[in-house]
Amino acid sequence: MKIVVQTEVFDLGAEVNAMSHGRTDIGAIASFVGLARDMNEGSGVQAMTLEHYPGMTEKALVMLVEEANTRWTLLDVTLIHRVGRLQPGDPIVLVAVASSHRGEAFAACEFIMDALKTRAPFWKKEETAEGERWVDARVSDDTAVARWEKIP
Amino acid sequence: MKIVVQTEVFDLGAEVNAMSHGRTDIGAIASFVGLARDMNEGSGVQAMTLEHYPGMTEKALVMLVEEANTRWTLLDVTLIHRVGRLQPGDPIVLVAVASSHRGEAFAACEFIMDALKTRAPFWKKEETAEGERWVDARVSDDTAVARWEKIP
Amino acid sequence: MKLRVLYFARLRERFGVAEESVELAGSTAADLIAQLQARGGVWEEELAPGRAFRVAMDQEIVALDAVLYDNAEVAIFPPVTGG
Amino acid sequence: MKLRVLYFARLRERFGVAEESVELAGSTAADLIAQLQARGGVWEEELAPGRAFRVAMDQEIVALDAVLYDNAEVAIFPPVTGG
Repeated sequence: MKIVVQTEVFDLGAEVNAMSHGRTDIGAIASFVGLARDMNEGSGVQAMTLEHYPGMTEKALVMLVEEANTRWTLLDVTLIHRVGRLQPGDPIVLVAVASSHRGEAFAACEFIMDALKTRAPFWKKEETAEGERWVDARVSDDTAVARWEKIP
Repeated sequence: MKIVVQTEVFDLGAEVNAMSHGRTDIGAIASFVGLARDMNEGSGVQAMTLEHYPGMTEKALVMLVEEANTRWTLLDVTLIHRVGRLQPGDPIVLVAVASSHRGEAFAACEFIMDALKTRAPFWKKEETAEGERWVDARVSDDTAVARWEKIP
Repeated sequence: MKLRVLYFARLRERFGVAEESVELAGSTAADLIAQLQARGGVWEEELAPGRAFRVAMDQEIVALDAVLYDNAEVAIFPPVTGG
Repeated sequence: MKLRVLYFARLRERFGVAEESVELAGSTAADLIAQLQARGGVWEEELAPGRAFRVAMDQEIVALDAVLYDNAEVAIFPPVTGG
């Protein structure tokens, strides 16, 4: 398990290779990269700054991953979230989940992303032509994470 | 859209970077790598050979990806499937899906993998200590792909 | 009609042939299967009712009642196991 | 009791403070919010009933009826928007 908050860019290929290197029991690695877009809520975004709550962030991310580990049989999880100033096109977050079977890898990867969106203390501030604005929490993120409550 | 059947190994990082390079409209890239495992159905696998039906394979893969494109709003899809002889730990298949939003990227990526397992003409032959054996189709793969029938 | 018939994977190995030209008396995929089964031996065994195999015409999976045409490419293979 | 109170993101900017020491008369997170609201101005506005903010104690989200303790680290911030 690797959980990191960093300002530097990450390397999806290197992270996924590190998970599977020297192992022959992994059948599936589902991964996700979230990127900064140039549009949000209908207006142009020139850059964004990600703020977080050091200490709580790491705790919250560990809890999410541990919850995923209790729900599914996983072989490894890597979660990297960037903070600081990012440009459109820059990668923000990486989640990679290794398992014997693809169904569990996909479910856990999507669960971690959905849970992260509502439970990990990160905040985005966007720079637009009209000035800076803090991004509001999305109802769709609450809906996305609520789906997982129904799973036994 | 990039769809390839090849014997060579692929590079997840390079493929995903190629999808997002120079673009600022992609918010999410969900990807999947399937790897050859050293165990299947309870016995050790020393190597495997993947056979396919040249011509039909490419057609079937294009159809799967086009179906995904009609179901979800996608920005790009890369699908690479290897054939030939592979060792445990070797990557077999890569699916990467770019979209503005993560829900669509995840759904389309998992759909393509599930559909590929039952609709694309690939066959695996495993080498075990007891000799060679063709892998039988899994009921769980039929179940996995059948889930997508229910989506409107 | 004359068909180009391909076999893959386990069926290719069991039949000992990857591709052949078949002169079909009937008109459907089921007729072709029946004609191949009539060869006896592994053909009769592997293509028996209840055995899991797939038929593709022009590189698309078809049902057994599919109507074939002259010079069609027909393939017979086990359920797929890729990915 | 004495609390270390942290503010993040939009609330940090609006309040103009990232961290402060607060002497709390009451005992719960709701008491703390009420005491901060009583400062008036942006405090009253941002922490008004119905406004969306979260309270964490010792780096875990808590409900407003959570009982605080001396020297606890309490954080008040907007709903999160990471990922």
